[in-house]
Amino acid sequence: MAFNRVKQWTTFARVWYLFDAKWQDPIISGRVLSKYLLGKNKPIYSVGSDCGDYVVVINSKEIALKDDLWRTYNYFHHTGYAKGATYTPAWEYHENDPTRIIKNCTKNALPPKIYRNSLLSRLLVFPDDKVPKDVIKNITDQIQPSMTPPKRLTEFSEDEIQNFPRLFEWPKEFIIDDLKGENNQTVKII
Amino acid sequence: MVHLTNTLNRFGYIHGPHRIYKRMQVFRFTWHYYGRHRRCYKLAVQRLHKAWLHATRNRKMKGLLYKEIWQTRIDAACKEHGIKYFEFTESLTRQNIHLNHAVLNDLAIYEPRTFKSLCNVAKQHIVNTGLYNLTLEEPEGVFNRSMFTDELKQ
Amino acid sequence: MLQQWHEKFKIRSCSQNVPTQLPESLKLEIQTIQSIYKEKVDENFRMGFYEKFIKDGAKGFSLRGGPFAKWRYPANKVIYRKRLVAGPEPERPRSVWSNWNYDSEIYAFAKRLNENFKEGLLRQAFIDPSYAVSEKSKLQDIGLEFDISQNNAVLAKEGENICKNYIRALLNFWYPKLPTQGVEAVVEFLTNSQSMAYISKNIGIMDLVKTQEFPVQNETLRSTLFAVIAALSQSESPIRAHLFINDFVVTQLVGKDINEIWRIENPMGLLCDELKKSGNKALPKARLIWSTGANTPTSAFVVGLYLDEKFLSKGYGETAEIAEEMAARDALRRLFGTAEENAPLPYGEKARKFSEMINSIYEKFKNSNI
Amino acid sequence: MLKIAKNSLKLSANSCLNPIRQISLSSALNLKRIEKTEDKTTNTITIEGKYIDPKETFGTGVLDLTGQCYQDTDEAVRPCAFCELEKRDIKVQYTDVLVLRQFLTENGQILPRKVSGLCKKQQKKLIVLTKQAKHAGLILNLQPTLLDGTKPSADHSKRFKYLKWNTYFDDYETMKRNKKFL
Repeated sequence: MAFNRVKQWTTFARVWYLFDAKWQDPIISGRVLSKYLLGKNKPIYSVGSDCGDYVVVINSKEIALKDDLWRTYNYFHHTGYAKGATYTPAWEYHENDPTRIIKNCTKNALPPKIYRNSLLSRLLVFPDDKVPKDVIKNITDQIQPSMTPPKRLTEFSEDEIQNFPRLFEWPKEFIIDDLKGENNQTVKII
Repeated sequence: MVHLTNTLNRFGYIHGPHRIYKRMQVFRFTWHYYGRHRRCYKLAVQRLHKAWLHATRNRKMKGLLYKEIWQTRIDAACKEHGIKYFEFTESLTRQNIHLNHAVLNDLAIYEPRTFKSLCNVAKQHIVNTGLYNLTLEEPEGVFNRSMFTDELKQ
Repeated sequence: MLQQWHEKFKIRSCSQNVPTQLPESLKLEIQTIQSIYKEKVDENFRMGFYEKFIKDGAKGFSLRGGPFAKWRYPANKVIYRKRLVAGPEPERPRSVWSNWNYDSEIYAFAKRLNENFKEGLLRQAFIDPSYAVSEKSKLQDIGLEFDISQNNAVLAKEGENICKNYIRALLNFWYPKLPTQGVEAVVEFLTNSQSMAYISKNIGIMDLVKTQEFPVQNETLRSTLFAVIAALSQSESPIRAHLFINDFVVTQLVGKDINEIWRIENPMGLLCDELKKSGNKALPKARLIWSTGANTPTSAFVVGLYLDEKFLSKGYGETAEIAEEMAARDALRRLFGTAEENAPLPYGEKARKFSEMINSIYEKFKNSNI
Repeated sequence: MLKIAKNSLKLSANSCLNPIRQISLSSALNLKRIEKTEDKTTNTITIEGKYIDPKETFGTGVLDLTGQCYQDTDEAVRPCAFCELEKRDIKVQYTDVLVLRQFLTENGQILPRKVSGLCKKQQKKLIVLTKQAKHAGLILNLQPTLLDGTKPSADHSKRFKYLKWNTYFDDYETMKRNKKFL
């Protein structure tokens, strides 16, 4: 039945997803990506059938960690020999290889089963936008980012800043220089 | 050493069916076990009873396992239409649409359009009654397959 | 020693397609082995329990005891080994058994099908031309006469006509847009020897038909079924024959897809002709709707066909070409009304309602063909 | 990003019906700066306080957030900007950089309450928000000049080890509920 053969082929085809990890928390996005790798985003999901998808993560250099985790969160590794324990803080871990944090988070989110490594092989992570051409050709869909990236003050244009309404009125007859700090600098408000 | 069994046995010979038939009843169930558990009666019968033990327990668990699989599938299907599993089932039950998970699961797989209309029904109900605050519209900057495919409208 | 013999028969003993007539060489071989088999036992060769059992027979064991008696288990093992050695039963015609009465079987055949045939016509339908010839030569030796014309050749031809025309009418009614090429494909599929033989075997024609050769070939089964249909339409009324065809022959379409039966070679070409025929000038344009994993071996493409910016059909496939071809087939499917969403053919009670209309169309086909 | 301009300011619950002016039109020339000008010919240095037009330094007119209740009291009690916003359920977060900027000096120092007119509770919130914004690297151009007079670069990738990478925080209310502060 050519129609059924082809229809079945497409339903079970592996879909390639793109995920922009800019300003996304790796832990939360790890849980989301693991769903796609397992194939839990498809109504035809079943545990045995390997109906997972491919996920291509870009901008993994610009992931965002909560509060002060870059400094406080440590990645533990032990060589097995005496004094082999090492604690690398998250920022150093990220500096060594920007793709490892998000890979580690998806690994933790996946069930600790034998097929986990084969699933992880379907996760391609790139530190920035530069993705090889043949990978781009495969991508067909996008995973919705959960966090909207904030804008820095430097990224705002001049007139945007000017047009923004002011929230308070200066006190009457106030001399701006009274704001001088103790060490007598002149305080300029831009 | 004196072999007494033959002498004693002459009078007390037990007539009855061959011992093999009782054992074949067991081997019927253990033909696919591993190694001697498949052939030797003493081991086979132990493994068989343990298997039956598991069977009775799993008979109850089977319902739960199916419910779990159905939940993930319905959740996946709902997410494609922008609604979560919990909101979907909650609003269906409140609208007195008593479709159980088995039926919803089949609809999700084999009748995608029916399931889509069911999702719309649920969404409309949620919006009307203000059950949950649904983020219905697509976030900007995300385009997906449904934006391209032109379904045949007939 | 025994292992070696068992090896020799392993292929034969458990393979399905056992040759019904044992070839001469093999038959000879079995006799020799059975004879050796016996000698071994006479030499009082310590062969294991069942050899001793054959030599002594059931002596020493009381034959009492029900199905599970102690002696029965080894006995069963012995019988099993003998069956292995002897091989399966050869195939024989049903009429060889003693409880076979041809007249009652003919009567039962009619009653089974819940039809009332004319006796003579039905008997004639079951006589194959090859049988008539051989019967004539046999009876001539004894001096009796046997007229050749008593065979079902004429009936078979007429039955074939009725059957084919009725199916054409049926398809014309249910799938008006299906072109004649498609109708012919389906008719050929329904009335080819393979499916007709399947039907006649299951109605019991294979045992009733009088032919010279055994086992009965599909061709003869097909012609006898046509003959039976013709006999039915002559003895009762053509409408009964139509209902018979509808219930037995056309039901082979259940679960089958007409687009699969009618294999179109060049779907895009056919599609363009159909569109040109139906009047619009524009040619369908193929557009890639979406594709995933284009560079990977498990790639999937979805191509849509658009007729001046209006969606026509959608096709899937591993490569863009396959997807485009499937899209063309899908478009054809939708044009001819045999698409997925169309209801299948009704049978049984539902089909009865439409039988008059179909019969009227049948008249048209009957006149045109003869 | 806070969308004040977009969502319409609803009438606060307790106010009666007369309309409130959204934006004050006339700019009150009430801010002064000390100007020192030397005049070589007459060999005199004049020091005088000159009015600054707030518009060219601080942007468009001030949002009139005064609720109705303030109108009747005679002495002008300045409204607390953040409290008024919360009444219109607009909760300021650390990512609302254009709002925070108004309460900071060019060196990134927080304006005192007598200037910004915030109440004590909101001022504390403002302190926390500015810390978060600075830590997240959203307001890098508001940094004090170094001793050698140069301004630290506003580029986040040149920052110190762990500050280089992006960080984010929960919104202020959940952090307060969870008793987590920077």
